[in-house]
Amino acid sequence: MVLHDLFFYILAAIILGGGILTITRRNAVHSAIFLVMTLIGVAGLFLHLQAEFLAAVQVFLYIGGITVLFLFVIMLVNLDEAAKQRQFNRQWGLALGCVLLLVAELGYFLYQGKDSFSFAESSGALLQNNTQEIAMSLYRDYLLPFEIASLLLLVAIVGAVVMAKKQI
Amino acid sequence: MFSEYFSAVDFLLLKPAILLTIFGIGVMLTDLLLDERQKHFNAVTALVGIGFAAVQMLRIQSQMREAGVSEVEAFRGAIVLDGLGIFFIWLFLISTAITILISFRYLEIENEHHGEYYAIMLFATVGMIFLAIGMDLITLFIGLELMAVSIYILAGFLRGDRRSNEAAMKYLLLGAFSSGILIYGMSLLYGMSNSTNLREIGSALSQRPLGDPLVIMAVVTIAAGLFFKIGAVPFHQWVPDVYEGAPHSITAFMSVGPKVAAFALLLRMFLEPLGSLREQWEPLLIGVAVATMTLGNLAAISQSNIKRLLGYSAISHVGYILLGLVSGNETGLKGIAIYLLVYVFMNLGIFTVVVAMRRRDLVGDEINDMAGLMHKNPAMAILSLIFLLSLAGIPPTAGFLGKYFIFLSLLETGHYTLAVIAVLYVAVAIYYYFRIVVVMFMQAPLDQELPSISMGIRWALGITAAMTLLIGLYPEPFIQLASGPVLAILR
Amino acid sequence: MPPVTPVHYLFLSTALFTIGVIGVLTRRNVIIILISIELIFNAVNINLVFFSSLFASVSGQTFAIFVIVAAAAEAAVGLGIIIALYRNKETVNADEIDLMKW
Amino acid sequence: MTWIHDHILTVVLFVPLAGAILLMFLPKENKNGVRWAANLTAFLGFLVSVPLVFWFDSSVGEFQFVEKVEWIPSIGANYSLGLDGISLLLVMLTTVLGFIAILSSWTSVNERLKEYYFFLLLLQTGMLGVFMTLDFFLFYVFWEVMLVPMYFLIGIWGGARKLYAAIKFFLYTLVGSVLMLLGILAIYFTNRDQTGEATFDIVTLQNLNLPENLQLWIFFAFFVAFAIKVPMFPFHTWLPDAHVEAPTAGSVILAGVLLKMGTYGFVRFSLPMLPDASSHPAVVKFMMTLSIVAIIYGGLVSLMQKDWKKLVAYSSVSHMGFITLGIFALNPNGLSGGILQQINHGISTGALFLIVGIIYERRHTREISEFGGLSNVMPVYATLFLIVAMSSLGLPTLNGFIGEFVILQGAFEENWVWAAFGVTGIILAAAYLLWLYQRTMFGPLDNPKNKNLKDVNFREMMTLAPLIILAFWIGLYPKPFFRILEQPVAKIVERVRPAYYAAHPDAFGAPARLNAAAQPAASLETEAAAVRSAKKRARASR
Amino acid sequence: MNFLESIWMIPLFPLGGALVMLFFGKRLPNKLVSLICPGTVLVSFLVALGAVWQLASLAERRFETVLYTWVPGALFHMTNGQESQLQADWGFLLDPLSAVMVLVVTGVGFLIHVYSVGYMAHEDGFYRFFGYMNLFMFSMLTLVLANNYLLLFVGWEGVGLCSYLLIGFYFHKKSASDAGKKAFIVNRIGDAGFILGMFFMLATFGSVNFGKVNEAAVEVANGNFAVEGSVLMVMTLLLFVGAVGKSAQFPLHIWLPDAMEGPTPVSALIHAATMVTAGVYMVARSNMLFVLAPTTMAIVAGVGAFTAIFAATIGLAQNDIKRVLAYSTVSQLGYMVMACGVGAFGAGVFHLSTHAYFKALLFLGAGSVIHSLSGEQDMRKMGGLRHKIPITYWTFLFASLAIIGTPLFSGFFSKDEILWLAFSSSPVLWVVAFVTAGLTALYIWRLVFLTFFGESRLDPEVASHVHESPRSMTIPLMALAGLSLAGGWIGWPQFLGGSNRFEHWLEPVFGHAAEVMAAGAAHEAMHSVFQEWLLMGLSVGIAASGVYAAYYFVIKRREAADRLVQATGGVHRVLQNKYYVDEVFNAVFVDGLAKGGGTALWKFDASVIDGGVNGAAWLTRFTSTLSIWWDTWVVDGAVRLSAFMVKVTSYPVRLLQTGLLQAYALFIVLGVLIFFSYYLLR
Repeated sequence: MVLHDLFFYILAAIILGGGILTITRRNAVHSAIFLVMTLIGVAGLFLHLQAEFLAAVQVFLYIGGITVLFLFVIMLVNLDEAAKQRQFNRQWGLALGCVLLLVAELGYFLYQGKDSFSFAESSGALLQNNTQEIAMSLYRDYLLPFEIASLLLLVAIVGAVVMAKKQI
Repeated sequence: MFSEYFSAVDFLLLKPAILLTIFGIGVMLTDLLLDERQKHFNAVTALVGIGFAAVQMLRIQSQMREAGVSEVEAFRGAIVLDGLGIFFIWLFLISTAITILISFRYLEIENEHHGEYYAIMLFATVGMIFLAIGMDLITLFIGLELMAVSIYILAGFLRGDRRSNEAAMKYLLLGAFSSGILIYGMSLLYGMSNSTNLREIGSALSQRPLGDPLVIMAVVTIAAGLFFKIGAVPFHQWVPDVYEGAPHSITAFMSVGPKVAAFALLLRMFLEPLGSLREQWEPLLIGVAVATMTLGNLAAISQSNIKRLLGYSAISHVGYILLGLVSGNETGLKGIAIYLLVYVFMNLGIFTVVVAMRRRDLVGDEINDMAGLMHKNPAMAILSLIFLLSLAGIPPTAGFLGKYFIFLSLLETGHYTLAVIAVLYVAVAIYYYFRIVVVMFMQAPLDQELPSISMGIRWALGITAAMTLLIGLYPEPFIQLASGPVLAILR
Repeated sequence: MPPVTPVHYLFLSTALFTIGVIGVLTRRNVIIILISIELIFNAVNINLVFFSSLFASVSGQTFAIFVIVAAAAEAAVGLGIIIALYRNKETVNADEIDLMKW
Repeated sequence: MTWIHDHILTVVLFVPLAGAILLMFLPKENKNGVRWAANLTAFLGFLVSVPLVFWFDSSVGEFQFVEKVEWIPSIGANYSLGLDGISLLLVMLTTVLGFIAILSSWTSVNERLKEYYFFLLLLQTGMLGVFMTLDFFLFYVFWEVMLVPMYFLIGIWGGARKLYAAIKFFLYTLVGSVLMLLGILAIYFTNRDQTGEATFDIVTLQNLNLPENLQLWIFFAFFVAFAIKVPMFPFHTWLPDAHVEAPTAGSVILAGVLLKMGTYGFVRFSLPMLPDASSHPAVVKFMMTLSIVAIIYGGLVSLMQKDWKKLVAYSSVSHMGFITLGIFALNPNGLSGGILQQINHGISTGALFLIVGIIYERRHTREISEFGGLSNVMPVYATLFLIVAMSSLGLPTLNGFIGEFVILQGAFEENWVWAAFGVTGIILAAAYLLWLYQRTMFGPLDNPKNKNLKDVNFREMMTLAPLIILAFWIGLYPKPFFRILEQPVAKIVERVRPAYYAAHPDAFGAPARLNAAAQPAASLETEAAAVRSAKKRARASR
Repeated sequence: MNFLESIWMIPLFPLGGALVMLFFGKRLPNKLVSLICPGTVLVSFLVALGAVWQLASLAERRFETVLYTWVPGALFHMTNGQESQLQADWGFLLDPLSAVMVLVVTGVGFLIHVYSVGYMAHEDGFYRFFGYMNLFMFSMLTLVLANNYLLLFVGWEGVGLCSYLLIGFYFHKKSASDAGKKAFIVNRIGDAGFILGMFFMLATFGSVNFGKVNEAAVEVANGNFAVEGSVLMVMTLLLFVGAVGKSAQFPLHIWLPDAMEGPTPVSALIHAATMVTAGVYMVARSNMLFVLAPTTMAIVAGVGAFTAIFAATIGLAQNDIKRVLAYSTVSQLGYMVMACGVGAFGAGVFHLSTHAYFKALLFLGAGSVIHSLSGEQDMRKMGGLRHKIPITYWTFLFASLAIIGTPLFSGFFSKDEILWLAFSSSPVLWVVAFVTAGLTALYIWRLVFLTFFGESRLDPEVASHVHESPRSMTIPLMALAGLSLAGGWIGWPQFLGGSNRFEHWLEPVFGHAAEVMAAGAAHEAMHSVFQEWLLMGLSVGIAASGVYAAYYFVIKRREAADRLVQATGGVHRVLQNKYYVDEVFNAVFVDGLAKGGGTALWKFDASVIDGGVNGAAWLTRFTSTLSIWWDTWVVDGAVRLSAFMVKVTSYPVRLLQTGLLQAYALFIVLGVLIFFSYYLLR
């Protein structure tokens, strides 16, 4: 089980390190790259949790789609100038303070909650045939959200086009 | 193989949404065939779509009546059509229809008359419908996103206008941020119950010990996300800015449709899964409600932009509606339903007037732009007066009725201090609403530009004013109408 | 190193969530704010998938898929709006977007 | 005829509204047409109310001409109207003053005529509704309805600070009325809890027995609403502003009718619905003190006014103090005097405002120092003013005296000190009114602008004539008025002080003592205590 | 014809006249006006005469008739717990007392009306004057004929109003309208007392009807009706406050001299013969109540005596002919009040009637002088008029003789009776009254000598126009002169061989009171004829010496008068300024209350008036200002403050709205933080 735990710690380090770097890098492109690092970490975690299909979706959709989209836009807007400017806004100190306070409270709550959180069903049984399970879930239990999601994507496409085009 | 999992009922319930989607796509397609001057045809198409959806709703209702059921479940419990859902769907259809009525002349003036506008508005309506009838976290979440994303786009629809861009930007970033918080809370709910069905979550939560930190985390995050969507203090700050920047017609839409939908979601969440935790969230709600009323009313006083002012006024109304949830008894919930019903009409009414103020060379969103309206268009001035009185809650307009139930419920449940605070804010509210009245009735016109009135605006004004007065003067059928949802929630 | 318990997963997701929040609150660049929001969604996904494996039920994973979809949609529209804004204002700095206030 | 008889109140109530709506369809340019239509409507409104007087049976204590139609059954609100003696008098006052107010505006208002008359007529319906309704919900609706037209009357056709005055009027009244709404709702749902019946029916609610501390809270809520409307002492500051800025007709209506809503509210709601609170010694003392302060204070401030209209406005504060003094004496004389004085105040102060209006129309100023010696050029005006002033300062044979005397008698019965303070108000009234009269009517006519003033014309005389006739009528033969009030007042007293009419030890028993003057107050306390304990027992046994 | 049944019409005739004047007066010729208005009064007089004639033949000499219930108030509890009904009728009572009053009022009133026809012939507003006069007659007759206190109060206030109107008849004169207002307001102070007295009466006896109250009072005297003495004292004192106001007793006398600003017939009718006696009438009417309250009686007597001497001394130093008469009136009213105070109600009423004759005559005579001198009122600018206006002179002489109590003149009988009864009550009172008698002789004869004797001090301009008054004025003068002489014979006292029929006539009214007084008196008054003769002789003597002193100072040794004035400079100034009472009142009430902004109105030495008066005036002004200040700043201020706070808080609230989306996001986080903190700290 130690190996198992070690994996978790490594992945957590990748995820959190990537996240911190993402939000601290001066260059937006670098941020996007470190976002990819985080996403890969998360994908790894998914694998670790035996969610193979989701790990794949994470890699294809997130890294392959969304991040590239980000990069496109970053390239589109004036990159160099933005990189030379101040990267953090004036309220960052205050904001950081608030967030840390919040983290303290959240941590406290989680720590308090660790006992009341019951793990009765934590069988640890492997999910056989993960993809098939997800398919059944998606097309049977969650067919309606799936359909709505398609509409959502349609709207997103139309919206992105409407927003980004000079003249419709 | 399909019928193994799904029945005809599922699709029957889905029909209004399907029709709206089809017409939405249809609008986008026919838009390609229309030239610049025929764009209003899009509005007609959209209206027809809403009409079809409405007819479907009527049929569903009659079939439910015939079958003698008050609640229909579909898609394996993903949606449940009950009184509440029906009530809200009607509100959405009405809001969207009236918004379409006031839109086309406005969009012509703005030179942004595109089919996508109507299409996205219809898609947003679909999202709202699922918010009203969803009984599953995933359905609700995805419905919320559909609605929200549509509104982001609509808010930024005047792409050439910086204020519109800015509004869309702020709304999107803050909206996404709040969605993140909300979904974090939802994930905790899932974690605590191993289910995404609201009712199952509810029964799982009621098993948990009092003061469970995880429950608190879930409640707080979900409450924060929902409060953001309805625009309650301190999560309200996007409201004035977005109201001001968005196109007039979209501000009108946002102030009713999505807001009512957010309330539908809030009611669902607080009453179904979190219903057993009332004593956990009630103090929270009281604080938020009082803060919302206070801030909304106070900040509205010194506004000079009418959309901004109405934004703050909308915030204060949220406070009142939350009070209905605070008391939470039958009267209170009935009050919320009636309040929302009335709110749709009066708010759309006053925004219709604002939309009509948009003239060729005039943005028309400053209060002073309404100067001398009584001389220019007395009918519109008098109707505005009715809307404003209703917003303030002066009988015999409809607005009073909503407040009546809220106040009564507060007294019934012993929240005397809250009741006094709430009634006193009525006086503050009248102060800023009457600033508009003063400008309209007692000042000379600043220019000779008449308000831009189209057939649609006429109809919209007529319908909203008639309803505002009718609900005020003869509220009985509407109270009956609103009792349905209450029974649905209280079961 | 203590053995990994469910609380660790929750801590991890909370930490990632917090990082996202900090990003939203402090970075000037609107695009990075949007990226930070993606981090928040990922934190949620960690939660969901963890619970899913914990309960040995896939609905959590399905939920995560929808979250990804929503994130994608928001990112797409958000980037569209950023482009529109950039076209008009020549800036992507959040604290310069303050035309409307008070 | 029977239809009219059965629905007379509805007819009376909606004739002004119907006229107002008809008025909207007249062309704006035809100013005289609009004027005629409005005046005819108002006159018709008065005419249809006349049969009420003849059909009213003053020997019956119940509400008469009752109409009841379901309105909002799910909350128990009905469209129900009815009159007893108290409301009959006020309704008649309203129809008379309504017509007079409209008639008085013939030449003084020239702008936006249609709206002006529309609002006046709408106001008329609102006021009538307040006095007629037997449903608390409907009452509240009418109560608020009439705010809006009044707001516009002040705000559009008012003087220099009209906007300020209008919103002040609105806000003050609104603050009071929303608190009253809470009181109404509290009564409503307590009744629903007690009887299981959801109703706003005033007659039913008047028989409700509420716990005393709740009564006190509700009394306080009502008090704020009514005291602002009256206005009682610390809440009175909206009144001078509103009066001074309002157009003449507005002032007449405001002083003549609107203020009465506050006192009417006390009589109709506070007293019968909250008998324990109303007769609570501390409450009575509080109300009496405020009334006396208002009487003296209003008089003193009136003395110092330099603005003619403001003087009259402050005199209203003083006079309304008498009314509340009478009402909270809580005995038949005080109450009937208080109610009659409402009518008297409507007549006298209404007429005083007409008098001011007449001169304002000619000179467009109300500075007292601008005038002097007007008797020379306007002898008829001077005579009319004199009569009106005398009626206001309580000269016997005129209406004011009857009311004040009966009120003071009522107050005296409870505590002679109250009456003694009240009497000072009479002195002050003479002082400020006569001084006003002297400064304006007497003295040399040295302001050249006053040299060519025209005396009152026929129309103006016609606006004042009915009021003066009424003033003499009440002053010389008030019996019919007292008879109308007898039954309702007795009912209220019986409700508030059940022991009042109970048999007393026979005459010549206890010796009359000077400090016996304090005795009735003490007896009021003991009475209240006795009633309270009886109620407690009843509750306990239940 | 049954005159008794129609006594209710007596007031109505003049009212009719007044109404005709109000509605048509402007269009009527003066001739017709001068026919109608005195005519109505004459008719009233005749009806009254007939009624009194018939009354005399009634056994109980009392007739009451009720027209209708005027104030039908509701049930109330008397202080003894008994229930009663507040009720006041519009009803009339004719008994010996009101008979005397009604005859005096209508008789003298008629003569003065006739006089006015001549006097006012050249005035504008002739009809207005007569309208007011008739209205006054109506009120006065209502007052004297009323059968209850409340209706009496109607007349009481009515005469006040008419007095206000008539004093202010020359309304373009500021002093005149000031005086009218002052009269009304000062009277109102008295009225306030009267009303409160009525309330005490209602609370104690349950009624305001004369008959019922009287009966109850008799029961009290008989011990069948328990009333605490203090109640009666307070009640009567309050009633007396009313009388003090109306009958111009100290300290509320101040309005009367100022009232001389009105036309002279008004002064004669209202401020000498009729209205001012209303107070005395009311006290006499309430005799039964007053005698039950010995303290009140003492106060009444004291106030009366003090007023008598006080006003007489002021009269000495006045130079305005009408003002002298005014103070004389105050002084004589003091006599009457004193008479009531010692229980000599009959004597008081007797003096009231004789005073009505001679004082009316004095005023009318003075009016005639003024008329003939084209409005000159300053005695220092008169002199030697006796040949130029002989009728006025001779009639005036009659009146002067009557007022000082020359034997056989009317004043002799009434005054002597008062002096005698005062003596039998308290020698101190007698001394005061005695001295006053001397002073009366002095100031009246000073007036006579200054006006009619000596060399003429007239302006030449005026002198050329001096003329005797027209017949319409002289005939009333002569009639009144006859009454001044013979009017007192009706009360010829027994020790002089008469039967004092006047006393007997009033017996039914004052009988009970007299019994009570007699029972209450500790020692039986020694009814010695010798004492009576002695006192009479003394009073005639002092009157004669007064006349001589006047002669000495005015005619014989003018410079002696000047020297006296110089020697007693301070005293004289005080007298001339009427003891500064007016100033004090002005300062405290009129200026203080009314003229808040007061420009320098102090006409008197600041050294004389101490800081207290200033302080009091300042205090009233201050309260008034404070009230307004309170209004604008505290009451309104509180409201405005909250409005202001609302507005002010509006801005900070707006400032939260920075327009920066990350600030908004921070707020969201803060919100979440607060929520969590709430649960953490709960």
